[in-house]
Amino acid sequence: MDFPFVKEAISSLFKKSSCDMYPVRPSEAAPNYRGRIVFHPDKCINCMMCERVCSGSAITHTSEQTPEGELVTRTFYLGSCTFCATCMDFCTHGAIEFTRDYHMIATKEEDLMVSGTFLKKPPVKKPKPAAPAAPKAEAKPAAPAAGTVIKPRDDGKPVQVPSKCVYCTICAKKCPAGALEVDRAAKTWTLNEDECVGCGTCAEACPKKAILMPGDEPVTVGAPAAPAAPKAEAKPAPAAVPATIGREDGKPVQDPDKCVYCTICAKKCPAGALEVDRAAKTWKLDEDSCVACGTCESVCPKKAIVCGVQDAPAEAPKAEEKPAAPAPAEAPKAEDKPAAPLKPRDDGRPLQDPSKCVYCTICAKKCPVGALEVDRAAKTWKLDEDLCIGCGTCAASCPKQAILY
Amino acid sequence: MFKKLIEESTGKSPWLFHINAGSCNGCDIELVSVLTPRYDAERLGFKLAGTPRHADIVVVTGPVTQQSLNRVLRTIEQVPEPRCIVTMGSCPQSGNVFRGSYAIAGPLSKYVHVDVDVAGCTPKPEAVIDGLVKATEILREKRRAMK
Amino acid sequence: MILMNYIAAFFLIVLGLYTIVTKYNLVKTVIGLSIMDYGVNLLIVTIGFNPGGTAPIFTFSELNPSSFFVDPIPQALTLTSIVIGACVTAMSLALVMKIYEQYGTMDTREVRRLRG
Amino acid sequence: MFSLAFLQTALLYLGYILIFPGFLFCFVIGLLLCGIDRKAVARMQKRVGPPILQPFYDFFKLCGKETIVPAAANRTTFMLAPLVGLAALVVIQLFIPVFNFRVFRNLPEVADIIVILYLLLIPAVSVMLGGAATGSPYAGVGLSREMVTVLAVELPLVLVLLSVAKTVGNALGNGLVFSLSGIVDFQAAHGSLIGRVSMIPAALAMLLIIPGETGNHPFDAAEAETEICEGLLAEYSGAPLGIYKLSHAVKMLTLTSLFVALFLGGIGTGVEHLVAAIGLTGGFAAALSLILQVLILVLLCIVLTLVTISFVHAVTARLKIEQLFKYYWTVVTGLALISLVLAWYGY
Amino acid sequence: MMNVLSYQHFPIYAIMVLFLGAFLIVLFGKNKIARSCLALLSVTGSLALLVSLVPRVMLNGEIITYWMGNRAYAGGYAIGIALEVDALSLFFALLIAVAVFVSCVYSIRYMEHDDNIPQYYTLFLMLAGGVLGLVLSGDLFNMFIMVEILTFAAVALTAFRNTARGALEAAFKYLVVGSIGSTCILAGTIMLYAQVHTLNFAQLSALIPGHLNGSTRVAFALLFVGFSTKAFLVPFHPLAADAHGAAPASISVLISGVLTKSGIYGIIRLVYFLFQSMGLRPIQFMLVFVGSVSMFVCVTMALAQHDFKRLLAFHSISQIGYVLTAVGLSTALGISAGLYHAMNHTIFKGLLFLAAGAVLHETGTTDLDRLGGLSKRMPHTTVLFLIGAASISGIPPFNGFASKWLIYQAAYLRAVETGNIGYLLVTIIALVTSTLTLASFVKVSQSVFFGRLPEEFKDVKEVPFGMRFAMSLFAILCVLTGLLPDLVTKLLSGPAAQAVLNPIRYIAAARGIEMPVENAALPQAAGAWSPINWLLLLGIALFAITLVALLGKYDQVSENASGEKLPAKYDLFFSGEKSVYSQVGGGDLFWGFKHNWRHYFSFMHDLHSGVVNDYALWAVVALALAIAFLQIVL
Repeated sequence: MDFPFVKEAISSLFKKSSCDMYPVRPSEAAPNYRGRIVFHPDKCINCMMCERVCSGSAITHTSEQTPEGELVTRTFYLGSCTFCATCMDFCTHGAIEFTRDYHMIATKEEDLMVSGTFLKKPPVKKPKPAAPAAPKAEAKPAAPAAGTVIKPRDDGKPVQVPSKCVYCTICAKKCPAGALEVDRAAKTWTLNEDECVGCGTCAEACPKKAILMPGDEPVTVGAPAAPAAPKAEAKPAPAAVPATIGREDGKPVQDPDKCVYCTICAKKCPAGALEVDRAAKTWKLDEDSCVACGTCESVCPKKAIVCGVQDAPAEAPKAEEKPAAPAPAEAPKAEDKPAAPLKPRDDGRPLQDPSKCVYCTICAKKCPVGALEVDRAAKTWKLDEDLCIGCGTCAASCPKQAILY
Repeated sequence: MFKKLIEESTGKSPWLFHINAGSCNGCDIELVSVLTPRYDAERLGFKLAGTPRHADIVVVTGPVTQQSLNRVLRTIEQVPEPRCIVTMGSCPQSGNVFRGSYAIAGPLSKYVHVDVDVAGCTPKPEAVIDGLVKATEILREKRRAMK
Repeated sequence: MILMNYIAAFFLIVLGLYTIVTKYNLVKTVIGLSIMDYGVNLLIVTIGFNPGGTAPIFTFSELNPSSFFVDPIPQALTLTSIVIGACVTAMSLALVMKIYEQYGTMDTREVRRLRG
Repeated sequence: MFSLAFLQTALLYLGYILIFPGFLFCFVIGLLLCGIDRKAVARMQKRVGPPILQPFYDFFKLCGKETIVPAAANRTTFMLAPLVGLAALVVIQLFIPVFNFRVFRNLPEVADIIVILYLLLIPAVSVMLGGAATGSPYAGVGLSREMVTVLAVELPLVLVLLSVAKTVGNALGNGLVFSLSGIVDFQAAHGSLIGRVSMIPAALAMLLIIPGETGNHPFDAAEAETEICEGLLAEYSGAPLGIYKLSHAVKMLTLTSLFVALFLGGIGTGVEHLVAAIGLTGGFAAALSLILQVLILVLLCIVLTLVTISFVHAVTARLKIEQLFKYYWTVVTGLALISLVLAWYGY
Repeated sequence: MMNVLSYQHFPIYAIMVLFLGAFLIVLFGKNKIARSCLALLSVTGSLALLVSLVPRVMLNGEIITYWMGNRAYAGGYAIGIALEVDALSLFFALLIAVAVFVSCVYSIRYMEHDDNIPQYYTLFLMLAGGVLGLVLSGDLFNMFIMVEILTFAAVALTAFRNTARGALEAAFKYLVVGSIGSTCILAGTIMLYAQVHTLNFAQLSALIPGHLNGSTRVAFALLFVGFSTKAFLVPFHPLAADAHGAAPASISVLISGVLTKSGIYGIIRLVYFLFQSMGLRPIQFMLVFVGSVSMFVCVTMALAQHDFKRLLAFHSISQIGYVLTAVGLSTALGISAGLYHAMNHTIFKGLLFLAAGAVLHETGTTDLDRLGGLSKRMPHTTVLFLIGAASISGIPPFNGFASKWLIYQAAYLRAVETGNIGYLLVTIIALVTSTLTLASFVKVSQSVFFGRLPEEFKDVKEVPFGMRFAMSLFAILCVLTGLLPDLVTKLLSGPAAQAVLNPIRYIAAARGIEMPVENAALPQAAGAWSPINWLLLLGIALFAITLVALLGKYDQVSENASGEKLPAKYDLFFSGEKSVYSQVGGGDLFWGFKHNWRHYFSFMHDLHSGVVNDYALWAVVALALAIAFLQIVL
């Protein structure tokens, strides 16, 4: 018989115990420990992203219409939380914070509720805050003349390019903070500087690319803009590597043609080596940080990232076709047969059922990448094929079940 | 005086019975780690009992699946008074990520009165110790109320 | 002649035992018991035999120290023993019949519900 | 019959039973040993461990718990078995001399070591019957294992006792000494038995027997809480359970003090002379020497507990029941046999 | 001519009362009350007659010699048929009378649903009379006759419930091997007669020393084997198991408590009277060897049994092994202990068989794997059974322990005295066997009385009072003989042991010579054990603890009072599952033990094949070995 621990047992008898003595001696959680959630209601813009991504349905809200505006109370039920921090990651405004406080003991359910209340002011009915902002906003549209160069602002807030703007009001509708006021008839575009959080949603939403965000190229009014310029530069890249794509060292290579700059890869990257700017449509790899794990490749909804060396020919033609053909080619198809029962598309993207659709725009609002454009007045429902990542949020949110997914 | 002695002792010698109601094993492992030399809950008198008849505190982990519901309730029933029910992790409190699944019978509090919730997924051993200490206090209160 | 008797008695006893041990038929087992019994009876009678003795039938007046007769006690014993042997045979045959009714066999190797 | 002297004697014996070597002593020292064991095991595992008084807390807590009698159980047996087991243990403790102190100093001895061997079965049987009375299948398995453990331990224990009896008998030249007080007297006169060559294997075997007899780890297959839900005690709750736990603690005391009486009986017997040497006489000296002897006994019991129960617990993992049986009938029995053979040939 | 009421007549009366009862029951047995009264009267009468002899024979050491027809010694030869009652005979006769009495009381209710009850009582009383005749007889040939009578009655009674499983088979096997044994006795008797021309026991004892030759040694071997079959020693133990299992419980009591004793009695008479002058050591070796082997083999066989009564039967032989071992030690302490144990064995084994019978009576089965939880339905039987089980397992303070303790002491003292390591081994075997016995009775308690109650036995009731009364008698005796070992030694086993060690007195008494009683000191044990004091202490301690416990509200328990629908709280803990009937089968209970011994157990199982030829072969081999041993060693 073998007793390997005899020595150990005797020696530990005379050593200090390895015990933490927890309740007597308080102990701190490790750095980056995800404990109790702290919610900053003042930062929240009620974009609902957190609620959407929460796997445990731990985040709920109640809203109440008050004369002041919509009183929103957002509640985090820690008893249902998996502490995955996805909500924090998705929160563009840092309203959700995970602390290192692990002490979540409750005898009542309420003790495990973290909630915060804030007032969401209606965008139109607020003359007061709009007033001080008006001069600024008006000052800008007044200034530009033919030939002037409109530069993006430094403070991260949007700038309108009046020459391109068609006053479609989409930007105003999309604005999560309700900071934009667009009057189609009067052809005015007003930014409430105080409300604006600089999220860039408006610029993305703009179908005419009439809003400039920091990092955008300045636009010369009157001169023909060259928005396709970056694309043109990106295109030759795949051509340069004819036989195979991808890098030998297993690090990711972007396919600019397919990439929609949804930033998912950057968020998922465990090493934080990717930097993707949606607005600027840039995709940057920090070579030093990258660990070549391939996570970006697997999460990319567009298969726009290749890790390691792969055969190109099979994918090359597709990559070349897509920008030109598929979107227009498929759209008519759906419209061709209105009578026939609609079938969900097989590429994972949503399809509108015009017979049911009431053009309420909810889907467009819920779309996390802003790929949908719905005009209530015009009764149009447009899908930006390139932006769409096929997540299905639109279908889930549609009150009429008018979206097939 | 004797009653006082018993009451004091009740607070110092809580024995645990652990029920896994469909847990992913995360909480189970953390509960065991509470008894390891690092945390050593035995310092506070905690001890894992093998049967509910010996237990004072029932620790439930897991989202209480349909299959386990009846067994969990029977087992809790068999624990002698005063007893204290502790849910460990988010699952028994709400169902957590399994919430709404056809296989989940729902939060434990729908069926029995839960004394202490230890939130976390999974809770840190320190949090478990906290929760158990809390449960011990409740246990002592319950003992005081007896007879 | 006496020696012959002893050998015969010994042979009969051994034959009886041999039958009991090796024969797997219940009736043969009973026969073996009987043979063994006969062997012992023969032994008893032989022990009591005095060569040249008369039959031990006397009245008290006839009995004197010089009278020479075979030992009467073994003969009495033999009678008892024969009676007992007959009883054993009867009883065991009755049991054999009952066993055959119940078990449907006479083979001792199959009459072994009780074992282990 | 009801004279004053009789009353005095009766009170004295009542005191013996209830207080000193009896119930109270067993209760306090037994639970103390249990607490020290738990603490020591924890320390050997680099833990802080429970407070030394933890077994007291456990016991009092269990007293305050609800006692549930399962519907399938036989109530009388269920409730009575723990009490009988404890009483039997307390009575055994009366027969084990504390060095020079003996309960039955002026009376013929009640039980010798062979009797004690079988008296030790009563607590085990009471646990088994109590467990079996609940009707739990876990108790069924536990009962089987408990019985096999008893079987396993019995053979080496028998050999140890026989070799002790033989050694003492050899030395005194009158064949056999089965009487425990006789064994202790011999040691008081001739030094502890552990000093003899033939007794060393026996003492080792006895050391290994103690955890098996008390059912401590790693020989606790019968009460394996992780596999068979504490086995025999599966259905016990409340005060009866507390009494079983107490019995277990008292058993530790009984066996360690039996070891002291068998092998270390010479250690504390000189105290009387020591007390006399510093010039004390009379009742006070007697009381002092008694107290000193008890202290020495308790100290020795603690040391033995640490060595045999705690240390073995800390360095081993639980044995399966057939391994346990094999272990006792080979290794430990072997040791005891060596001792017996040595004793037989007069070493 | 003596007065017909004088005590010299009592032994023959005691026997005749039983045979007369048997005869009368044949005549008047149709009436239920008549036959019960007759049977009870005969056994009570027999018992009373024997008890009245106790003071004279046991205390005064008188030896009663009774010549049939007053044909005493004539011309130096014992021609008449004699009854010779010394302390040993009376000791066994008392055992037998008590066992028969209790068994008879038990039978009245136990057998009431059977057919052919008059025949049962007739055979019962014949069996009793036969055994009593055997132990009181002073004549070797009469012993043979009585052996045949009791074998006959026992075989018939074994097959009495001939519809029961294996009853006929058991009876047949018993008859075959028993007949071989009887034939051996007859052959041995006649071979002794050929040497010394007498059948009177006392005279044989006196004459054999002068005629110790090959022929008498063969006779010794034959007689030894013959009586061994009656005592069911190894290798005849399978017969006992079969016969006990099949016979009605009241008969099992007689077979185990009475028949086996007759065998032991025969062996004692043989070894210590007839061949007292033979070199003792080889015979001691033989007795102790056979005894130890019986003790150990049968206890291990019992552990493997699945049937209550078969298990008891094997234990019966195991205990007989104790008796034989102790008797074989040839010391006063050993013989006294052996006889004491023989008495205790009759009592506790009787109690256990009666308890088994009670279980069979109520449930219709003795299969350990099917029974369980009867303690809730049959509480009295359970308590009585536990007393018996504690006795046989040697748990203090019951009688089994008292005698076993003496046996250990005797064996170890003998070992130390002779320096023979074999006796040491015997001591160890005896000590371990006791624990193994405990193991198998724990198994029975768990499988029959505790554990869970199967659905099919939900409506089982307690047995009728008559049966419980019979069991209580035995239980009281168990406790009394356990608590008063000194008294028993003084009154019963001590004088009997003295009688065994002084065969001269027996021989002299047959010739009408009174020899003075040697006031040899009663055997002293090396250790100390006073059960009364212990019980007193235990009682006080238990009382005190109970008092404290009750003050602490120990009796405040939650119980399922309604008993109707089971709330989960009072259900058994099955890891949360709904309770189902599940119990570890009786035969498989001690897995941890059996696993280590699996080769031994499978070997033994194969050996006990159940084929009558094999058992006969064992008998022949045993006979051959005995003859060879005695011829070579002596």
